[in-house]
Amino acid sequence: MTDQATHAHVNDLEHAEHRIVTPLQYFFVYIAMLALTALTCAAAFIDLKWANAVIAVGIACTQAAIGALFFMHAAFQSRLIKLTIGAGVFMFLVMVTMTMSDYISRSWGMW
Amino acid sequence: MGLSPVLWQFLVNWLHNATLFPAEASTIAPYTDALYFFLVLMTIFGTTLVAVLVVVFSARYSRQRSPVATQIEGSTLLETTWTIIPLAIFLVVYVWGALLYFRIYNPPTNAMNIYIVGKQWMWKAEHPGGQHEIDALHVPLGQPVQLTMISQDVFHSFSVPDFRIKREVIPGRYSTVWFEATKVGRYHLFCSQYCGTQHSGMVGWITVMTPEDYKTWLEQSTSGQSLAQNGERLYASMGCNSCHNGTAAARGPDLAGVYGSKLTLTDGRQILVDDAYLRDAILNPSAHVTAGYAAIMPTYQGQLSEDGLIDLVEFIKNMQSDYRVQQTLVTAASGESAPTTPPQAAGER
Amino acid sequence: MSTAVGNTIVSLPDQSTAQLPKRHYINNEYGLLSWLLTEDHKRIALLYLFSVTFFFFIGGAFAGLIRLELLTPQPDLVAADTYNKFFTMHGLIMIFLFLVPSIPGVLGNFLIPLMIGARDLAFPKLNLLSWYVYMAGGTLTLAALVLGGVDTGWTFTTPLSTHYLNTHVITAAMAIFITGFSSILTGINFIVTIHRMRCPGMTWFRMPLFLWAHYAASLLMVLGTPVLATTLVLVALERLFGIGIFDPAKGGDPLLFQHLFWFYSHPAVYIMILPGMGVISEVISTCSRKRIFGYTAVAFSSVAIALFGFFVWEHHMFIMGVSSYSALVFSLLTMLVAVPSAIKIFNWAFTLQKGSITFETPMLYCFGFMGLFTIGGLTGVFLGSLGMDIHLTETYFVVAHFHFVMVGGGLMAFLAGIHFWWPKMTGRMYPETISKLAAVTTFIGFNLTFLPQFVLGYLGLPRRYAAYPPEFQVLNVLSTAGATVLGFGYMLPMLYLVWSLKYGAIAGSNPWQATGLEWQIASPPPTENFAEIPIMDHEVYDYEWLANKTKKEVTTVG
Amino acid sequence: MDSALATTDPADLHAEQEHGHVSLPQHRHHFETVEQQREAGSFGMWLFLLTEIMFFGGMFLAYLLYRNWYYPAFVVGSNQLSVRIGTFNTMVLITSGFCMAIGVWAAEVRKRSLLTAMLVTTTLLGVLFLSLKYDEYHEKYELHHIPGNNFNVSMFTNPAGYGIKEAPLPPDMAQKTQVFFFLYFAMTGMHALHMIIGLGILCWLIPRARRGDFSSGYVAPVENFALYWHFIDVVWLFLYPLLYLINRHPMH
Repeated sequence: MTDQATHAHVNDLEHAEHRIVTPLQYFFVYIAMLALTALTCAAAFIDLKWANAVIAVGIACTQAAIGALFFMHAAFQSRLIKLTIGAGVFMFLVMVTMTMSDYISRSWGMW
Repeated sequence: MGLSPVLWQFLVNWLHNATLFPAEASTIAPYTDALYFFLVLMTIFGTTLVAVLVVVFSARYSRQRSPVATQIEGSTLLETTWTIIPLAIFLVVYVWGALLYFRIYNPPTNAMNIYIVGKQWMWKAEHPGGQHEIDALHVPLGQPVQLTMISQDVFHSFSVPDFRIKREVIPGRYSTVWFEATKVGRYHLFCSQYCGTQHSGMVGWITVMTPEDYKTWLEQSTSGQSLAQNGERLYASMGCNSCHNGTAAARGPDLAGVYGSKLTLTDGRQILVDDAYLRDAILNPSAHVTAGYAAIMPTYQGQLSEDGLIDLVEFIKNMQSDYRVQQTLVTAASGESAPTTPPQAAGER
Repeated sequence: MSTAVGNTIVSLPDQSTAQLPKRHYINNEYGLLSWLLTEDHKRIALLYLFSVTFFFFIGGAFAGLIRLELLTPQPDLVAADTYNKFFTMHGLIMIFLFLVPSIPGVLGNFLIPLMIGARDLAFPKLNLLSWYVYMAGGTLTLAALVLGGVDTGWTFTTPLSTHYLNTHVITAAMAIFITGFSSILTGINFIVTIHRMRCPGMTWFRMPLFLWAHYAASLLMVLGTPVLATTLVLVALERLFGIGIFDPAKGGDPLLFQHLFWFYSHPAVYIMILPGMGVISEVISTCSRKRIFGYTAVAFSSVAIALFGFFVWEHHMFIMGVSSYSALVFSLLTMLVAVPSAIKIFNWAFTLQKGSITFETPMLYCFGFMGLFTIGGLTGVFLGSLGMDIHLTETYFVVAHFHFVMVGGGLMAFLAGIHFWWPKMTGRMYPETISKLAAVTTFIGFNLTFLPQFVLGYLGLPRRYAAYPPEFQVLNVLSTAGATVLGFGYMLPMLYLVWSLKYGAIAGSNPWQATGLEWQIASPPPTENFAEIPIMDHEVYDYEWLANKTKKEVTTVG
Repeated sequence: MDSALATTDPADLHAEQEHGHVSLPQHRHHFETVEQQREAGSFGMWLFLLTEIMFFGGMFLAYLLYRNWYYPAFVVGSNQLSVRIGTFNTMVLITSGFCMAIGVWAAEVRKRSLLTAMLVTTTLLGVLFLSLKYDEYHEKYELHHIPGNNFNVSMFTNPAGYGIKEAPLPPDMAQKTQVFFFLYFAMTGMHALHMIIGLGILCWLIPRARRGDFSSGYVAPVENFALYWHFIDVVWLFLYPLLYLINRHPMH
């Protein structure tokens, strides 16, 4: 293990180099998050039919991605951690889509 | 050493009841059994194969006979074989099972309909002619019977092993199942979904009769009021006729002949009107507003029992004209009680 | 030090001179607190061993009562509601307090650090916490039992559980909720350990298959269990405040509960069986002196089971009014998940080929596992097949299938593992003859108990019936008779394993002449496990490496 | 749990190289290197967040289903929530997340007082969020909008009577607002519970930070707690549009 750790930067899959984000970068991220919040709030007051929900969720996803990537340092983490996050999102989507596949197709009736 | 009488009786009992398969009493049963035999053969074959491999290898390569093991990495060919072959067999089972599923759950168009209400802990069957049965169901031989089922409280499950049918009886939603009995006799009816304390008491009998006997039975057991007639009285007493009366000024859509038609709703959806739709439209009207009408209908959630809903559905189902609805309006206006329908109307259906 | 290799696989040291190591993890510290506050994974494993055994016998007692009641068609031993409580408690205890934590909690905890050459799991305190959480959940379950029991069935079906029962549903739901966290913590710990704590040279494909199996099972614990937690919280809230999220009368959908519940509870059966499969791989390899046939396939089939295990939950709901289209999809996926299990069985069978097989107790349990799990797996195909499922679901067929997989598979594997690693855990051998007898008794008793239930199921007897029509009695009597034999089969190990703690033969470090790293250190192992972190310089299951090593040892000693 | 995730900074890695048992008190014996310990800690934390995704996931699934079924009720229910408080609270949470991130930075560059200040700000913002949340809950309680036996739908069937410019809901649909409010309380309640736990951990971190425990290269507890705190923020970022902003244009 000793030699694995000293060569941490070689094995990219499991390990990542530690990187410190500067406060200025955090500040930009912070401003972006606030701006997106304002945007999603404003968008809700305009009638865009079905697009309202898409925009709201889209912005929320963007915010979540920004938060995860920078505040949570996911952008600088090893691939293993990125895979972990991916697995969580993937399983959530599996649960939603496969359950909804039942609900959506129920009204199709028999053949 | 004499066998004790208890053991002896037990043996006799065993020999008398040594059945491995339930009776085949419906048109579906042979199909189910065919798949079952196939699957049993598959299981026996698979288990035997594994057992033979284990036994033969154990005997041949035991420490005594084979003191030193030969290391083998694996074999792509062999491994592919035992991936592909089980997969192929399972896919055959899948297709076969899917076909059987649709055979069991797709009722033929000429099926007669009987309503089933499940509640803790009894089955109530309601025939269109108004015959009610508790924990029993009489059906004619050789006639497809469709059951429209609903539960008043928790999940139940309508299971008739001899017919190889089973379907969950769900609260809040109609579910259906059908069968065509092929043998006269009495068959077990079980509730197979755990439903509370007396779950194991929620059993009954299905009696299959020849069509003649069935006719006699129907005549003897009638209560005089068909479901549709009960529904008609409800229709008047709940005030349905004040809006759904088929007149030009009516606030609700005309219900005559609506059953089985395609409706367009206010949100543009096209909906086929069936039992489930009618029930839902009475309880949750705002989600089922016909195009061109306002969402003013109140909900009848909590005011109608499942039996009452069945009566109403059955009435609307059989409503070919608005003549009788307008009749009830006239009587209602005259302040009299709702008319008793003359007996010949029972033959409407 | 060791007797000649080749004569028997059990190469015990000379008993007249053999001694247990002076210092090992059991006698390193004394006192109750040294156990209750331990962070040593081996001690925590023993804590788990005591507690799962305790709960196993409680759950088993309920099984006995159930079988006793079913001896006669009438509900004459107990009333129907008591019977309902019996099978509910049997299910809850056996599934959540025995099957889920048994192999991971006992064998996984004990062996994972030893097998990958680490000093401990990644988070020792978390590991201890998970045992405490487990005990808290277990205590609450017992509280629900003592307060008057609960009769929802282990599935908590709504709206029955939320609106129609007046037993201790919330207590039981919270007990399971808490137990779930124990499982989550164990899962996190295992995954991190396997990723981060492997010793130098221990690449993924040099890991024993036991680790692959535990890795896959841990993924399921981490991803599935939280959904069960949400579901139970919703059930408790609905029951507490009378809200209708699962109640159709108030606009909720009871099928949503089924979806959420089975999203966890189907993968849960793989949480129970996958670690068992890991045990089988180790034992079969060792007892036939041969590397596992197609190591990669067996390793990846574990992961495949874990992955596909998440895509099939709806097959528990085929007759519940789900859409027929989604039923088609889920049925197809169910067929696919059966394949990796088939691959494993054949790979194990072919591991025996050209091996040098001995028939110690763990191996007998493995043979039992292979036979019973094959039947259990193939009868699962019956239930995954849409049309067949209609007739068979909710009957004793399901009961039999489930027990073949979980008891015939999971429990057999657990016993195989306990016997196999008993010398490592305690430093002493179990008595061989009587344990073989126990293995055979268990196998016979099991088949006698559950084979009749397949027939009962096809005849249509629904499960969870306190009373049944008299024509089903014969098969039920057979089943009860079998359960009696089975009960004896389970009592025996309990007795002779305790006996062996004092009187068993001293095992020496590697009685099986197995290749795993855990066998290369003293038994019982020292608290630190390894004086120096080992270096894995050979393939896993490399018996030639072991033979060379042993030869060298003999020469240096001599 | 956090102490179990304790790790040490790579700065001290070289001192550790010749396999010493422990030079820093935080280095636990079973880890070969501190780097290994740190990575294990953060990976464990991420796995824990993975379970949290699935935990909230179940409720999001329920939300999605019922929103599709009872859209009008969800719109009306959503309009009952104060978009002002909601938006403000979102900003509060984002700010607290920002402070937390700065706090981690401060720990890494060993600025003790900045770290303490940031942790305190984060705590205060968290408390502010919760008190506003309490205010919202209290309002719902007074209006009988808490699901259960006392739930009152009259505001939705007869909005004019309450001075609300909104089309009245048919009574059957009005009942379904209960489903919305149940999900609202369940989801925000679970979120608030996580925040309360987070505040508890903060109260444990602050004195340690003041003592300088995290200002000598040992940042793991702060770092892992920050992950947890950010995750709670992210959950809220979804709750906010989904619960507060379903349809804010009454011309619908």
